[in-house]
Amino acid sequence: MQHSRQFLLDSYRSMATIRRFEDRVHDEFATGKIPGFVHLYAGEEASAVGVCSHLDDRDVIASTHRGHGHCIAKGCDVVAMMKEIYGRRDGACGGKGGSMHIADLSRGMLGANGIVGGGPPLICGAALTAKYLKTGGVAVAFVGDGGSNQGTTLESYNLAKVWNLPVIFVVEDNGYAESTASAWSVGGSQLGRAKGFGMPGVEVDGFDFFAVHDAAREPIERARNGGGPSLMHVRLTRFYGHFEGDAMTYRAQGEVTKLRAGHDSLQIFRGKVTQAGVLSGEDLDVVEADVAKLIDDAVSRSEAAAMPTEADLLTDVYVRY
Amino acid sequence: MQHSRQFLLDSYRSMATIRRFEDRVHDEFATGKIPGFVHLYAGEEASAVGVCSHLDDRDVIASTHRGHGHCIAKGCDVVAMMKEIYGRRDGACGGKGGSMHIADLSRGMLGANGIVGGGPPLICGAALTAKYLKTGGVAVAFVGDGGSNQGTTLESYNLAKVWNLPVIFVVEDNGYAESTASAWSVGGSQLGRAKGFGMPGVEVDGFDFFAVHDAAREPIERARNGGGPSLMHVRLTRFYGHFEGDAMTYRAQGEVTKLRAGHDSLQIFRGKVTQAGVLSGEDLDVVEADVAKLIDDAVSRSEAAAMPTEADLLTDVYVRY
Amino acid sequence: MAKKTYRQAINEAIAQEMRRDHRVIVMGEDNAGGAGAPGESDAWGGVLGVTKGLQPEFGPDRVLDTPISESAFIGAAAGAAATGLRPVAELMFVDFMGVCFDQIFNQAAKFRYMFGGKAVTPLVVRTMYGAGLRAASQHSQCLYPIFTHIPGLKVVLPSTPYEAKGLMIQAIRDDDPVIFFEHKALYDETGDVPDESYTIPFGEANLTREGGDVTIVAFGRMVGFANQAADELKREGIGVTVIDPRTTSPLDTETILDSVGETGRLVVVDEAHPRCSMAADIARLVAEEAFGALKSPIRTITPPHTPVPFSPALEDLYIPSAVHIRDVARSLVKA
Amino acid sequence: MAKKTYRQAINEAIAQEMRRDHRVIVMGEDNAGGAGAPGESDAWGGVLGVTKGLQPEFGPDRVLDTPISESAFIGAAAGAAATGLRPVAELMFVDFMGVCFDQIFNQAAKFRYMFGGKAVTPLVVRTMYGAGLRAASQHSQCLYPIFTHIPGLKVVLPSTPYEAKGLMIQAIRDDDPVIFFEHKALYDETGDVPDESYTIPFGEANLTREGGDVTIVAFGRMVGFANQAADELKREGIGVTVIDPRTTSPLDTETILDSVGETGRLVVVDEAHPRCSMAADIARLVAEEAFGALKSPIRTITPPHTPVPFSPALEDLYIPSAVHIRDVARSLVKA
Ligand SMILES: Cc1ncc(C[n+]2csc(CCOP(=O)(O)OP(=O)(O)O)c2C)c(N)n1
Ligand SMILES: Cc1ncc(C[n+]2csc(CCOP(=O)(O)OP(=O)(O)O)c2C)c(N)n1
Ligand SMILES: [Mg+2]
Ligand SMILES: [Mg+2]
Repeated sequence: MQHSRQFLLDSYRSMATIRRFEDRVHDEFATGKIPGFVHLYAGEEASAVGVCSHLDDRDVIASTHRGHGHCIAKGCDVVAMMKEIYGRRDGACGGKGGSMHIADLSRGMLGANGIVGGGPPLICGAALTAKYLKTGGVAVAFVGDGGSNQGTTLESYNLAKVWNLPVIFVVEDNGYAESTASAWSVGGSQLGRAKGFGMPGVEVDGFDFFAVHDAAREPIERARNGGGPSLMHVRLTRFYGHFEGDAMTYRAQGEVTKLRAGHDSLQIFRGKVTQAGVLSGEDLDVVEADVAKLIDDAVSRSEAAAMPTEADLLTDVYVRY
Repeated sequence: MQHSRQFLLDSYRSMATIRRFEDRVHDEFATGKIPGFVHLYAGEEASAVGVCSHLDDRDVIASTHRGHGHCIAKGCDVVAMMKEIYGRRDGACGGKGGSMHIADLSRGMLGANGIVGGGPPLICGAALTAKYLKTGGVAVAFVGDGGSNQGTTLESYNLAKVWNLPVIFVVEDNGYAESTASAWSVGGSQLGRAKGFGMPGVEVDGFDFFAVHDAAREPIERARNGGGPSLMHVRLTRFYGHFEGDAMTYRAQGEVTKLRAGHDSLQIFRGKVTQAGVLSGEDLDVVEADVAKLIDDAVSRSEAAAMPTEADLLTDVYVRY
Repeated sequence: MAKKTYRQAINEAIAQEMRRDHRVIVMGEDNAGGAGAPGESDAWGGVLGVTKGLQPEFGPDRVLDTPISESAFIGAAAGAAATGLRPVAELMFVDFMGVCFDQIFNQAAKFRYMFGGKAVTPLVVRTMYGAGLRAASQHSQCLYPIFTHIPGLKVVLPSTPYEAKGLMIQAIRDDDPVIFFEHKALYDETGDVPDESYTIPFGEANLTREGGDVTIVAFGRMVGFANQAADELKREGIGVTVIDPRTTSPLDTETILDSVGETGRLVVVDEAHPRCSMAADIARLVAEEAFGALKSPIRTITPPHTPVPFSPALEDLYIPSAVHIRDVARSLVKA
Repeated sequence: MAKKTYRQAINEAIAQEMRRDHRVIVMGEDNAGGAGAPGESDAWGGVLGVTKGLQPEFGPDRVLDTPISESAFIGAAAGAAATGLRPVAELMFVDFMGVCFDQIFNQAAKFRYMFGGKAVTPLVVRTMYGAGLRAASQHSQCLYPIFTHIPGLKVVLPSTPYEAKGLMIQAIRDDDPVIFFEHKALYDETGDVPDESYTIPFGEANLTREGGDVTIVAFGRMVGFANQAADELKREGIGVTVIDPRTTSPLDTETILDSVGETGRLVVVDEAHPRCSMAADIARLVAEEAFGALKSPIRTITPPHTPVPFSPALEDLYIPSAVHIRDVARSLVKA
């Protein structure tokens, strides 16, 4: 294992933060404290963190409706995120966006997106900016298996290819789009499509941080070096329902239990790093404890935070009108 | 050559009708008699006729902005078409549609379409009707190389595959979308895309009626027999500009002259059938003369036909309102 | 009469029409749910359960799940309608119109006209709209003014379970493309709904309250709020007529003009964005065609010109309220 | 002052801004033309030649041709705008909005709001609109009421070459997403256009004629028709004020209300479909906020509620005419 201790601790922290954040949102949603439509990323951590651990401030990502994990992996402020989900005035978006619209442009996070397939065109634009201004940045669009059937996504593959943009399309295939199986809804294959549009593609085990991280290296380097777009087909799962409230009757009996037991990205990470002897179980426990405090703090500060008021109703529509 | 004389005469008549129709519209447009945006199909005849010569009344096609050829190949009334292009009251669409919207549902012609990529979704619906009502019909979407980059087209590939619809996507690659080369605008390849979406694909010389006709047989039979969608990549050229008025400065010097000399689908047809001794040059001349009369007649009747009047302004919007 | 929810009323209407006419088919994302999945089929019955039970009864040939490809499947519904079927396609949230509007407004809506009156396109597009569920800017819009703007479309906005059933049956039997707007905050509302099949004709407004002092025209969920306002004002001695046009296209202009002719005062309540809205549309109608009857300025009540906010604190301020309607109507009469 | 066409004015505005700010880039189908083709580059300069000459001057990094993938490239323009560039993207005909509207109305328009005021999206979408070229139902629509409906967008409708240049420069410098509507029947119109750079602020109407008897508010190409009507009526002794709002969002309500305050009579001329239109929007404004000043019913002049017909015979009847405007305005004053 050629990774530094610090890199591994950071990566684990990022994954653990996502997991703890999502578990907690799940619990708080159940008590009725969190309003709206909430889609949780728990189970998919290795994808967001595996990819984003290559990225820096020059780089931009666009996310989906299931955006919390991508935000955390790209370095968004967790307290501001939680406040946003609670609809608070000092949330990441002033309470105006909510779970489906968390963004932080200063962190290169171009937004979660309530529209399936909304992100890929935008990320072509972020890539164009990087290319035009020669920042050396790359742009990553996360897309679901369901989103891979949206015309906006497919057009973006072609535009990125034709314009030779530094884009990586990360298709997070968690097996379902809402209740519909990706095995049913995706004609052909993700890699076949990449090839069809003239892009290199790679398939990867999305439960394994190291697999994702390794697989992402080449596409990202290629993009940085002017080699154009690539596609990653990441296979993974979500531990919760499509959104909070989904009874998941379309899944096999015991499917989630089995996946939690054998395909938990945090456990797999833990196993690998401790086995390699680079980090100890205690090292990781310390991270977990830290993260637990962070999330507790985020929730209690969110509950205490003020709601927006009538004075906020008309602002933020235009820069100037 | 295993084709019957009648089949060959019919096919040639259809191709010659398209050519003569388009040449004449070109001339009349130049005199200012024909209004609007007009896109001519001359040069591409073998594609429409090669495919449609497999089709019958159960079958439906959807066309593009360059629709005259598809209409004629599917059996639309030529006089009604010409009158429509002239904006006359008894035109195919009462003068309301014009060149870009000629349709005849009774002939399985679901319309030319002013929207690039407009047809493929519609044709999935026509295919669904055929499948659901078990008519044995198939549905064909003609798409340009430019239209092959439209998300609506790409989504339709997937939908046709997932629903296992009797669709044939015929990508007519004439090398240009307006002034933009397909070699530039199409990332990957048409056949690679077909494969990427899980469809069989075939590439074919679109100057040769027999090549197109032969290549279309299998996809159409497969579709009729419940085997799902296919894609044909037909390589051909247009003899005129993108639309009437296009100076074509983006084309190579002498490009069209060369293509007219060596890649004229009518000449190629003529060569093959006379060489095979199935039809004589005189047989074909008779057809040409017939067609010339038909088109002359269509133009003179169109010029004489009445324009719509104020009484027509508010009709045909709804069945009932 | 049986009490049913708005959701049940819509489901029942579709089921009854499917029994009656085998050309009626249903399609949309997760409209049954569970396609290709290892668990239960009919797992969702639509994201909020409206089409639940249809696939078990009518089978997968008539209740089709789709990939997330709105252009392709809404377009397919249009193409199927033009070739002989009567599809009921779901655009899950109307907010998603932006990825497939072409197939609705340039294709389905214009076939008949562009083809010289020779096409018939009996397409129903069901879609969810409206604020109130803390669903934020991309899942809370109304947007029916956009569809109303388009010649060739019919636009339906049921305000109660009763209207939902009768208008849905009419929509399915109608030979023109119909956009059927279901307010997501109304799905659990209950009301009297006959078990038997019935239709409510398009272009016929419903007077939900009658009174002589002021006319309120309200759409969709706003009808209930207008009724509340009217009931309060009645107790104060102010007579309010509440008009629910039920369809914005066609629009029952006569009923509106007649009522304003009697009351001389008009309030329009529209949950859509204010600019080029139905509020403006009705104001135009009356200012042009019943001007002489008007005793006071027309008043329109809409949300502000902003996207729909997420935070409950803001969303509650954003949506027009019964209190605000009451106050505006009262102020007109008392002026 | 130099005479220039509307087309030249727009071209010059873009070129001057590109010289001034290297972040300004241009993209669209065939905006240069000839990409990958064996013949001339800059072969088209846009389908009607508006961007001709830009690529030779600014190079292919700043003037990008695109595949026919409006969602992808309009979305890319939005994404580029949000990350530091100032793109001018062309949606060739506004009729094509249906394949890419999501990227405009749910993405670009809402970034700033959804992200709590932290995004800046200086995007210009240029688009052609309007009837008169016998381009039929899918290439002749106006549709600006749809964009005006959407909070977060600004909507610009230049009526002359002079406005076209000044409004385009403003649009490019503006920090919000702007939809810039170019009437295809105006491209060859000429007018005085200064060579130097200038801006026309948004939300400031222009009074093209002044008179005390009746106010005509007109948009885009209709402004010229309204001017003709006003000139004829002037000869008859009827004083007409013609207001060209120049932008529908923001809208200069004050100028309209002030003028109606003086004349007491309003005619609105809108080439868009009549329902939920700008005609309705202005009628709403005045019926609500200047009711007391009105001496007669508001009159709106629009095409009928039908798609745009192809046949010249029908299209000429379809488009509002100067004669009709004159007659309606006169009838109001003479009533
Ligand atoms: C254009 C559009 N269509 C439909 C939806 C409704 N919707 C939200 S999430 C979702 C499923 C997405 O599936 P996938 O892309 O696989 O992402 P996952 O939820 O599995 O992460 C659907 C259909 C939407 N938000 N936008
Ligand atoms: C959605 C949409 N975008 C753009 C256009 C403008 N347009 C009309 S035809 C055309 C080129 C089409 O090229 P292709 O598909 O190759 O067909 P061809 O003209 O070569 O037959 C374009 C860009 C349109 N009509 N619709
Ligand atoms: Mg998924
Ligand atoms: Mg082409």
